[in-house]
Amino acid sequence: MRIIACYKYVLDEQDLKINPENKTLATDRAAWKISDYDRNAIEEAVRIKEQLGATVVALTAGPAQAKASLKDALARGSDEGIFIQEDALRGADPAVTARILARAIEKIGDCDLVFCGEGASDDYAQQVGPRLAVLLGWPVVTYVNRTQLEGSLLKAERKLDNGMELVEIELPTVVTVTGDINVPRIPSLKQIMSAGKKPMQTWTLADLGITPDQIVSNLRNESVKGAVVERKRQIFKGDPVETVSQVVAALIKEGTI
Amino acid sequence: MKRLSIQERLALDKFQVDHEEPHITINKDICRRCVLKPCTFVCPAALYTWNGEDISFDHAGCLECGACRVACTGKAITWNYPRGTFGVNYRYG
Amino acid sequence: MQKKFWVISEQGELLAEMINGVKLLGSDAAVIAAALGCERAAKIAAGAGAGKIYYFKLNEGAPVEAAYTRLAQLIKDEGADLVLVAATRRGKTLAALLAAELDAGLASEAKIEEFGDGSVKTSRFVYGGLAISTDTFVSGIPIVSIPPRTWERPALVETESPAITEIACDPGRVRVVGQKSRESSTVNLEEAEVVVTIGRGVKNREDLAMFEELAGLLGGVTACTRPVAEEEGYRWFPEDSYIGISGRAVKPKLYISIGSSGQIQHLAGCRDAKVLVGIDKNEDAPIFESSDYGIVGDLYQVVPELIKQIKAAK
Amino acid sequence: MSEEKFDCIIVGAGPAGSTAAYELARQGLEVLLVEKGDKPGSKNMMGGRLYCYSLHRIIPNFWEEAPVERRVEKEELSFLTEHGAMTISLDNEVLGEAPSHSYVVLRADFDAWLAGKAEEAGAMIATGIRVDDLLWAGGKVCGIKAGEDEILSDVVIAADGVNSLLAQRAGLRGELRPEHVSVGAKSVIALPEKTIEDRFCLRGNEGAARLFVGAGTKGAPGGGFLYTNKESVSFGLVFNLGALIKAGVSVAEAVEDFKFHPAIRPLLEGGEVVEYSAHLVPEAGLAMKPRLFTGGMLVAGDAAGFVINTGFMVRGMDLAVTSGALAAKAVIAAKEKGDFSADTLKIYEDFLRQSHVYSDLEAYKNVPELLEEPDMYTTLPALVVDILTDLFKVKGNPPERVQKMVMRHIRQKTSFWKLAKIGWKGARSI
Repeated sequence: MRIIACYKYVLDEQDLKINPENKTLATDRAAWKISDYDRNAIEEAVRIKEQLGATVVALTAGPAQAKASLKDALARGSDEGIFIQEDALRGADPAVTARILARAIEKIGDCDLVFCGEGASDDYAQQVGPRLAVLLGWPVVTYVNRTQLEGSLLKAERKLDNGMELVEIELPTVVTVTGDINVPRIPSLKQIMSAGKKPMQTWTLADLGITPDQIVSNLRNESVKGAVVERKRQIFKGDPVETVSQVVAALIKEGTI
Repeated sequence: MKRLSIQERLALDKFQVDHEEPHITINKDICRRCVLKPCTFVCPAALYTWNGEDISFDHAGCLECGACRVACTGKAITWNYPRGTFGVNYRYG
Repeated sequence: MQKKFWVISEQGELLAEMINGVKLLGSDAAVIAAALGCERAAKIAAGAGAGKIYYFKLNEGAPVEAAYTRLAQLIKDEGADLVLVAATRRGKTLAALLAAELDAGLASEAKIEEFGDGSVKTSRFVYGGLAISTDTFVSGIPIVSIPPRTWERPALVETESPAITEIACDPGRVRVVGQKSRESSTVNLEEAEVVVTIGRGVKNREDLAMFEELAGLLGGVTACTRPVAEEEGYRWFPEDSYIGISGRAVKPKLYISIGSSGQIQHLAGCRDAKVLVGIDKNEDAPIFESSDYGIVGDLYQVVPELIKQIKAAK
Repeated sequence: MSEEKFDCIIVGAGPAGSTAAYELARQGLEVLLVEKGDKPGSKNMMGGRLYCYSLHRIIPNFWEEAPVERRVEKEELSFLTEHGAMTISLDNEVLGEAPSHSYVVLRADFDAWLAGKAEEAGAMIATGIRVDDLLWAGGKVCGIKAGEDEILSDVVIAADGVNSLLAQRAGLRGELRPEHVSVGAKSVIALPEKTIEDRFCLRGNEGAARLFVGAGTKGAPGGGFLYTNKESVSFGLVFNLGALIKAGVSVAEAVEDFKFHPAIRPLLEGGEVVEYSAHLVPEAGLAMKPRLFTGGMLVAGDAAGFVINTGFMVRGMDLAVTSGALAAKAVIAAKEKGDFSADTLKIYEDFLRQSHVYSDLEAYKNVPELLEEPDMYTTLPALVVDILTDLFKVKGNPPERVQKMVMRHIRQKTSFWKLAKIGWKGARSI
């Protein structure tokens, strides 16, 4: 069995700042990481491999610096790494990403199960998994909290807004996982060392037969700006009786209470 | 210019806190007998506080300098670096 | 030509909200509602004023999302100037499936900033609520998934006029074999007019009574930040019931944040509150940057005083 | 490479470790460089300055490609009282002449670059790995243990920093003594490039290095520092830990209070703190030097205590680079001999002795004693500041003769004898 774990290499949101003057995003000190839930996706693929035997292919697409992520993905237990290099993918629309990944999965071939994270830590659009499924002609199970594979039957628990849904599905299928499904391993020294010896491939869009007109998005990004809400910012400090009475008076005056 | 509390300064740093395995543990019995309690002022992150009865300590904001370990000549502190990938991550350094 | 707006959900309440909302975008537009797997939802959509209503009848054991192929076909056949899907988890999945099927763009959990001739501009949170991305649809059918409570919810009325067209769905390959409703608070955070949210500054679980008293006085509900719902040593509230980017987004008239420093992840869940009051002991806490009124002080002094004075004011 | 066995495992991807890895990999040895941080440099900090000469010998003109901040062409030393400061300032383009010049660096950037050079040269780097222990065979170190994993090598170089738990485990060193180390705490404070240039009178890539003695440490032995980066300043305090324990000063408070000293505040005004960090500095030089080798193991950099603090300059990275390079040289010599016993590896100490590392440490070996002198931080700053204040102040009274005024201050604050003692210590130590 071959399992594909798709992941996105993203800027660590903890390292981002907003320039106070123009509200633009400052990314100069930001580290890159494999997106949080995508680590869960890799982990789940590797767990299934360890239980049932399989080959796990870690697959990502992105600008040149994303290649550095392959070693991490391999240290996390994947057997092979495939990186599709395309600079135009910086900040790409999930539709484009899905198109490229789908073509790559077809090229890899002979695969039964594709894992994705429920959404990426940067844009959290939650689209790639379902879009991939449509493009592959496969079904999809999203927000999966638990998996159990019995032969070619996948039993999964989905975590939805107001409860769990238990589903069954025959492979092949795309599965998107939540952050609760597992605890991604921290690669050990030997795992890191062995990662360097595992096969890694870099493909271009041409290798996949994708032409530039096929990666044009239906959406045009206008801006990414710091989210700032203007508030009155009347701050009171000192004696609690006094401060509370000022705030209560203000709220009454506004008709809020 | 604003005076920043130590919590505010630590909040500027990036930490990956290891909730499972704290890298520093303390023997509070020794601390109770310790007269000087140097950990309460040598720690640049001010993570050790004496509440009159016990030393309270939180490893979460540790800058991993080792000052407490060297200053604690009473050997109340068991000190290690955090497990790989955990702890402080300097962006500037 | 008359615009065609589609509103899609498995929940009647959300259909009603969106029908209410799209009227603001184009008053003469035709509103087509797709109620997925729930006949009552179809009737509510009719009551809310949809011009055309489809009820997608699901096969036994098929999840709601299975409706997407037939739905895509209908949208193709009838045309659409805008497709809105209520952003529940099912809705978000369905929206992505639909978008892929229609080869269309999708703005997930977005707000519609502008709707003009052939141009739809949306905004949405990215980077965990730190920033807002603004995007414009330049081709294809614009699809947007809309977070609940984006628009006012009208009073719900169930009618069967206009006639509801029933659509049979493909069974799909995913079989639902069981459901487990989550133990969840009986309160509906999204509907509350007053929300009292507590953060890690609250020391003991027993103290919750005090906040419930405060919320009760104001006719509101209590909620919490993520650590209080999920972290070791807390877990005082049902999982996923916290306010924040990955939790619930609320838009009450009054939001009182107590003992929370105001991390962006938290603030992203309450930025639509009309009035925000922050209470924290640290005067430099970011919550005060985002408060209309702030009280710097020990919550164990401030909150009892607040309760006392509100009682007195009544 | 035989299965999982390296010629050399280096623990710690700081300047000592990465230099050693670079040198060994360039010679074709199989090298594993293990770093506990997520990436090299992510756990490292220092005040801010790298003297270039030593790395220049290994990577000529490295500053042309390395991420360096500003080239120091302005040196300032200030004596601070609570309200005042007396500053000696040296502007000299000569300070910027390669290769005896120095750069302010930020370690997260710089260390990552240097480790990258080692990787390019062929070293394998594993990050996010804490080395827990050494492996032994026949009384010799033969590898490392990290979690469950055991990896073998002919030699292990412990370049794991001042706390070097490995040197301790190998029995090469006892516990660090408080008086042998300093604790440093630093804020990186962002300021616009233009503001930094205007405020510190710098042009283009020029940088300033400032040290402060006196009020910053609240009279405790130690000092303050301020280095200019491109778009920030590195600002903080260093305390001798032994003296700090006696003084009872809170480091976390003192370093923030120091921002508001009247001589400092105008330098930082409008800045935004973007990071707060801390580290220990080995300061006792040869007095704290551990045994530097045992069978199958060498110790380099801060782990070996290779830092010089003269009070007017602090050097660590340059010595770390040299010691890392010499450790590599010793490993290569051992490899040629096919013998990694202590007897062979002791050549490392010979190399160090022949190098500037030992002569520098030797030359400044009495400095720590001078720096322990409490009067250095209270009496001396007060004396110079008050004498100069009287010299410049016009009170409208009949002026006191300068000589008399100076005598008065000395008598009030100290004694000739004490002053002579400090002078003697100073003369002897530098």
